[in-house]
Amino acid sequence: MPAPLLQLIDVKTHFPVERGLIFRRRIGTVRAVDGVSLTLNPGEIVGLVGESGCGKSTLGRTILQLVRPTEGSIILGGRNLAGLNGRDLRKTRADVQMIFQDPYASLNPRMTVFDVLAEALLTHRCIPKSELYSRVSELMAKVGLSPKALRKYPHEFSGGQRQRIAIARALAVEPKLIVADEPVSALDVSIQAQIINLLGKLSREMGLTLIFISHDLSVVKHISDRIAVMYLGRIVELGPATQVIERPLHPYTKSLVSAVPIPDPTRRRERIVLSGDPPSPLNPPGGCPFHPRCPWAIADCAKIVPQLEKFDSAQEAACIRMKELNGPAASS
Amino acid sequence: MPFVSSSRIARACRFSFLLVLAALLFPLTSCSRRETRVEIGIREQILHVGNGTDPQDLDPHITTGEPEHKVMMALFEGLVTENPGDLKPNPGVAERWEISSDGTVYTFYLRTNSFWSNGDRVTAHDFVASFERMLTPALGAKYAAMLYPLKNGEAFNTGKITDFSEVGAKALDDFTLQLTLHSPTPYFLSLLMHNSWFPVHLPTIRKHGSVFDRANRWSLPENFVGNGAFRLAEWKINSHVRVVKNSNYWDAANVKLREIYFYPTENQDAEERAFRAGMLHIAKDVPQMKIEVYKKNRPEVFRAEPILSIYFYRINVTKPPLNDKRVRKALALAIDRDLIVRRVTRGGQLPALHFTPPGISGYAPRARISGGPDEARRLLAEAGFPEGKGFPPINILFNTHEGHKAIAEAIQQMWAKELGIPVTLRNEEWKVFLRTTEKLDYQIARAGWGGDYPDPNTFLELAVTDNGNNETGWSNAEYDRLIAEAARTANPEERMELFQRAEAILLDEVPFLPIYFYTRPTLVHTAVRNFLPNVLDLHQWKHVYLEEKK
Amino acid sequence: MLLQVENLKTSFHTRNGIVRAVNGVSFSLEKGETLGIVGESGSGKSVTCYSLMRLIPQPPGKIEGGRALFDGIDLLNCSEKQLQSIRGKRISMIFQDPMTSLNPYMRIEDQLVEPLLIHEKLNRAEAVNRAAQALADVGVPDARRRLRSYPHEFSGGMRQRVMIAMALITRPELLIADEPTTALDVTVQAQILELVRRLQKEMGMAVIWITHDLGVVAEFCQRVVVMYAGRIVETAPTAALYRNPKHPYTRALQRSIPALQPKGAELFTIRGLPPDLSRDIRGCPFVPRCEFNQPQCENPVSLEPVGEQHCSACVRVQRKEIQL
Amino acid sequence: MPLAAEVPNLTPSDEIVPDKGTSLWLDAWHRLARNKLAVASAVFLFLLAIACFIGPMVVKNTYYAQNLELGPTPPSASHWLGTDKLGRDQFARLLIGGRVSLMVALCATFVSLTIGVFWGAIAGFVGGKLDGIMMRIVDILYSLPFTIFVILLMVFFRDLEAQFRWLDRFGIPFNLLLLFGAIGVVEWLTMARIVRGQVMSLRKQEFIEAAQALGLRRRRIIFRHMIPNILGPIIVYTTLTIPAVMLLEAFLSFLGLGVQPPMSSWGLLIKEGAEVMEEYPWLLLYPGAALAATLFALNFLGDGLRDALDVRASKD
Amino acid sequence: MFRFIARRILQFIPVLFVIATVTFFMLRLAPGGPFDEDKKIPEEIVRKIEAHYGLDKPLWQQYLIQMKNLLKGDLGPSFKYPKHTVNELIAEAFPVSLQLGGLALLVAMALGITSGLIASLRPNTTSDYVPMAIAMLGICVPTFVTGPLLSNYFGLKLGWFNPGGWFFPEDRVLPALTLGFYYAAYISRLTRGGMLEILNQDYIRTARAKGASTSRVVLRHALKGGLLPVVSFLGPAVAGLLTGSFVVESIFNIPGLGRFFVISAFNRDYTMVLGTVLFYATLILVLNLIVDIVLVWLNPKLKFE
Repeated sequence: MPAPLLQLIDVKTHFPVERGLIFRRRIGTVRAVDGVSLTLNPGEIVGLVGESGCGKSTLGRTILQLVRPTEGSIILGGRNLAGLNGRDLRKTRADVQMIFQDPYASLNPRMTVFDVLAEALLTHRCIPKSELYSRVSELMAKVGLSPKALRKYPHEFSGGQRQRIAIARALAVEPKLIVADEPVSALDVSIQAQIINLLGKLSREMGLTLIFISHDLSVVKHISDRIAVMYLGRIVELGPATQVIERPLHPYTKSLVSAVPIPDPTRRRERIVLSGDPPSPLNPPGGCPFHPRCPWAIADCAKIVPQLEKFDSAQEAACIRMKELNGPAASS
Repeated sequence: MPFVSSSRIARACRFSFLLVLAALLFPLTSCSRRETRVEIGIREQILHVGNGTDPQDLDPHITTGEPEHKVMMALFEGLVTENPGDLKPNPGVAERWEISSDGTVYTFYLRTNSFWSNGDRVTAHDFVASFERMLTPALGAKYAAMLYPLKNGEAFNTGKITDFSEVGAKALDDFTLQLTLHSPTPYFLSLLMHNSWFPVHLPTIRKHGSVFDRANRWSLPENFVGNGAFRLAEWKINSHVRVVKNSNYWDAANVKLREIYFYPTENQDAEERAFRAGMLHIAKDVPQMKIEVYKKNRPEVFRAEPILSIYFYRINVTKPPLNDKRVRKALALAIDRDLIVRRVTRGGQLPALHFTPPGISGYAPRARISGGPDEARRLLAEAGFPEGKGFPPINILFNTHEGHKAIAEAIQQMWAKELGIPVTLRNEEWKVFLRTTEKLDYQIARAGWGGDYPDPNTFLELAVTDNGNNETGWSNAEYDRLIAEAARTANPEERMELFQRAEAILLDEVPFLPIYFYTRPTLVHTAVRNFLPNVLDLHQWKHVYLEEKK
Repeated sequence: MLLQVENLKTSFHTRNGIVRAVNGVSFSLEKGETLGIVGESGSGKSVTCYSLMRLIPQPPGKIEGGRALFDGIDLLNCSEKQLQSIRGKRISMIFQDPMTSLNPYMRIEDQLVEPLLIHEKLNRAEAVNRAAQALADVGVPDARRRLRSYPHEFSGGMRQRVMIAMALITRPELLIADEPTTALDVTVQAQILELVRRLQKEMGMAVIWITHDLGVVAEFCQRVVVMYAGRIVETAPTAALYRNPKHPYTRALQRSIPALQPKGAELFTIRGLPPDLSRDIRGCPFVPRCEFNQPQCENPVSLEPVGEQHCSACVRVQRKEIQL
Repeated sequence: MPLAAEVPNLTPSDEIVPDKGTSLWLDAWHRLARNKLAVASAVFLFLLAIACFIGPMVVKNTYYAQNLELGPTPPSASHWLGTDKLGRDQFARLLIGGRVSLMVALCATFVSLTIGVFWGAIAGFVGGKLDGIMMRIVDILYSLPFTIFVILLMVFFRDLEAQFRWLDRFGIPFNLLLLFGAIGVVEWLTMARIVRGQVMSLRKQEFIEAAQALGLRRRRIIFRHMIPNILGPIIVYTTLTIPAVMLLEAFLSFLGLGVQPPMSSWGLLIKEGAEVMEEYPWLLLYPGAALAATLFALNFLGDGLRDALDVRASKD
Repeated sequence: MFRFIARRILQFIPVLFVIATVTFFMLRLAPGGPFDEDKKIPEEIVRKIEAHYGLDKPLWQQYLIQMKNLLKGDLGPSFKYPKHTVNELIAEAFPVSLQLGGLALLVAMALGITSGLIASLRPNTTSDYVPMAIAMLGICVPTFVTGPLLSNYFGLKLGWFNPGGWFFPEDRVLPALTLGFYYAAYISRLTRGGMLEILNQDYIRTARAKGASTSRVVLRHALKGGLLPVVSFLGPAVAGLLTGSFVVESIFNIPGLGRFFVISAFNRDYTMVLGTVLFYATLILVLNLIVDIVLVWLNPKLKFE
């Protein structure tokens, strides 16, 4: 087992809701991320899935320190990012980069591709003038863009190409870890495939470690080594990608998987249709956060906060009825 | 691009747009061609007067301005009043008076039928008490100095004595008032017409607070008591003052006007428009550029009467090159005053070649600024600046005003052309300007002076060394002596001769550079009667009435 | 036949030329049928449906030609007034983004009752009752109270339910759904699909379901129209299309979906970019990206039957030169 | 501009680089050059500026030479735009007045751009308590009595005037500098508010987050990423305020701060013209037309500039 | 909402305090006192008057006294109008300014919104260009030009209105038009911009898909959102309508507060200036607060934070 690249230990990101006449009092807390522990090995791709509002994006931004965590440690390469102050933080920023969902919003519309990439290249390193151009071209080539397009503006590119630029920008600082927040959700099917291929290739060739946030289970399954399923700020299931999708342990994962339409009219799957929306993270229900919507919920679910438990060597879930529902038989 | 096909809405909007316009213009359907205020006024004997700035107060002991004075002339009556036209003293509250042979004791016999607007009789005691109030230091009356000719008036006002009985104002009985003067003051009767000599009704004042409190509210319409031909009915700040005929006035039978409205008209253009629209019978001022139009098209309403005021430049004589009287004289000679009054001010003003304005009976200055540009150039060369060479730039300071600016610009060009000297201009906001001139922090500064009473003294005493209004640094012992002697002289001819000599010195030294004598361009509706021109532009409203020409 | 669209052409007149967004589209729809229109962004699937309702912003958009007979009325050429009486009454629409498609400044109630007030001339109280009922029907709990809410107080899924309630409140004969689940979570998408299926069954209306998600089509639609570059390239019953696509584009699309591919394997990608629609495209628009292209593909093509109820616009398929 | 200068190495040695100088500004320049209306406006403004700065030295009538006997006359062959009430040539006065007004416009723009944009951007970007304090300062400055402030400014700096006499040689009296100062004090306030609002809405954009994730300094994020993206509203606001500023100058000159006669400015000419609009309408008409034409040109240029800087608009 | 308003009002206090302090000292620093006149008054008398108003005390004492009085809501006596207090003068003049400003606001909104709507419905056509060109003119033509123009034309030439004064209801029309026109120009531009943006929103399409007629779409669906920029502009605009009316008040001879303010500044009427400044500052703060409340009310997405 190599040393882990990233270790999240009980990370919590809470947003205070304040009110007050002069002195503001906290009247509530949005528990966007509420105690996530996760370990990433170098070169690994971990998929993060969940419904919107489950805190997966906040977790990604917390890892990047775009949002500072309320509690817990984010240890990257032996250094706890959560404790750094402004100057040190800026230096370590290069270690983690992010790819955003909306390729139309994540590039400054008034900077050419060259400017975008040159800025990224120059932020943390000194590159001689003479090399800059070739380095930028190199980056462009790496993500499959023609260096001829260097002087173009983002709006002159298609969504897929923009996402490539964003990837190139993330790669420019040679990060140890990339957080990709729904990088393909806004793209068309055919383009989506290109980006997925590109990320897979980069990960293989460069040994890139990737956190892949998505709500699309099939995409996550396709690209990830492991999958973490989040619900209301917590990881409720974690395991190897294929296993989690094909044999989900947690009732939430089960319903999630069953909800995905299969692009084949001949195959039908029994569907667990969940009622209602996820509860607000402002007032999460006690006990298991999923119990109000869970078809298998029992009285205890409302009382006991389940922790992640190993089911077998690789897969774990946070459900008190995990064993009961899945049983050893189900694990074959 | 909008998702809406727009023609219908556009039409609807256009419609509503028209609707709004129509709604806004609606009132006019009801009000076109109705009787104007002026027409109603003529029918009802209600006079509408544009009165310059808004009156600050209607307490005769507090105010100093002309607009206030004009309103108070309707509300109060002094011992003597102006004869319309020549301003000779006419009986007022005093039916007649006697002057002692040395000219220092005046005995006034008050009419017994003069009443306050509340019905109280006006007595000599009222006058004495009013003078006491005026002179009491605690009141802080700005024009208390107007009463300094009274014996011990100044001493009492400055706190040197505290017993008012030592002051030369005594009520011999209810209707006999004796005023003793510090020295013969030939223009004393004229002084009495000023509002600082007006009587006030002390019981009323006491009712509303301390007699010596500036903020005493007795002069508000609901409290007001006066003894004039009119009484105060309404005083809306910045809007109007309305006075109505006072039935308790002794001469009420001869007062024809029923009401007078005084409007503040700081904006001359607005005033002129109001006059044109039939909202004013009398517009106090005419915008410069409208004067010619009126002269040409409506001469019957336009008046430009000379008034006792002079427009001049003060010259700071303390610093070179203006400490040289040849330079000052050269500057004075190089101005084409005729051109200025004809083409710049355009209001029929008179070029000022001396300092005391014409129109004071018994005094016509002999001395003149004489000579032309050639003489000016000669003097300048003599002073060491042939053709203006080496002359440092001098600055004309004026207070912010279009008219002052135009004159300064014209003079700047004249000096540059005739004398070849560089002149810069600078304007300052009024209060800043006052401080700057006071500190002698200028070279040449615009000034104006209006006489308080028709006598040369009100002009010539300005240049006396310690006079607060000298403000030029100029000091001439002989001049000071002449003015002082004139004050002690009772014989009018002798006195005038002293003034002639003083004025000759003034014009030779030129600390004041006269430019023109003011006129008061006024618009007066043809129906206004007995509104006679005079040099102080003061009008006894009791004589005025309205009657349409047949 | 409920709706018959013939040779619909819509273009946008922009500064950079005329963009032919929809270029000769024809299809038809039976009563109660569910038709899926699939295509990537820019394929003209949404513009087609907006054209039917004449909701294209004009200018710059312009319906250049074609007919769309709905129950005997030509939607493209009838008067604005006639169209207004159909819109929201007989044909309703729901839109992709429930966040922006509801008026954020109006209460749900006011928006829900609007079709009733416009079309059925109900009084307010009755309309509100109907609205509450409709809201309950689409599974919004506590409907009466929530009527007083504003859109932003709802979650995305709930908002889409409101949209559906609003669209169906007049019991239309045709519902046009423009990617109504794209912006939603899978769990919510599943709920919405179930909901529409149920309501469709109850009301017997026809549905045109526009989507780019082949999964949704597979689950939901009876027949599919595949669009590319403003044209229909293939149309077939759902099962046939999935089992046996008859156009290289459909095939490529299918192969690029991760769900249908083995994990980790390189996904199939379509080379190149969609064509620039402001240029005149004479032949098959897919030619530059097609792996089977041949010079003959540059000639004009039309949608021809290639099987039972199965049409394709690929010349080579029509000539049976290739098997996909 | 710091925005472009902060990117070094824009001229790599490699000759394959297409179009080597391309930057946002150069690009905008090219796009602007294609906008006929904007170019025409720019040419107009340029010619106007040239005319105002060189014209007074060239035309045969001077702005100060009077002909009192002549007085106000309508346009004629010898006086193209007529004469004013002192018989001065209106055309020459319009030119010299334009010099002052254009300088005032330039100054106001400069001040509101530098202080206003900086202030608003910082307040909006940093947010929180600092934002509160900075915006309260703006509130306070809004409410202070401007007239008194101007009087103070004028009085306090009067003594310094002697030391700045040399400026007169360049046609910039010291008084004018004070005027710029006074205008500056008010001009940046609204701009700061607008910029703050824009920055706050921009702050949540993903590309700003991306810039943060790259570890860029705040200063760079503000100047390189935010400000270029809010140029549109800034430009539009600026073009709209310029006429207001020119008229404000007239008020200040009236108070004694600003140009001293016989110099003039468009604001003053309009003000004087308005007083005689019935008798001598040309004295109002021409300065008014000059101001209006300038405003229209500025507006077209502003719109053009906004479009040119909006890189996206070019392809629609 | 109550808390929001309460907190905002508490925030007024330091702002007003700073404004009062700065104004106080600025006034004292400005040359020229309230009792300076061109005919010099003896020094002793000036001192007496100053003593009456407490101006003889050391500056810091004057400041403390003034602040104490301000806390009590007493703005002090006017120096120019010795028989009136500043409170009375404001109470008398403000209703006039309020009426003028309110009517001008109506004019501005009516003209501005309708013309903006017309322009926005057919962008880049004549019905867009014409109102926008007029609006641009409206922005660059100062009130000291429009005022006399209207007064001359409607007042004198046509005789429809009095050219000035504030006595009859119809006297309000011309000043309100003069003052409103400038703001109408701004509102027109803002309306156009706002409407153009809203008319492109998805929910307008939704409304049309429901079969709503064009007028219904514009009036019920688009107007509320399209006018948001106008509403945010109204805060400063209303303040401007009430404070910036000096010129109009002077042209039409209206006894409003704007005239008081400017004249008192020139007169160095310390208490009056300070009083009006504070009054206006409060007004601006309150108006901004009201605008914020209206914005929240109009835009349900916003909350009182």
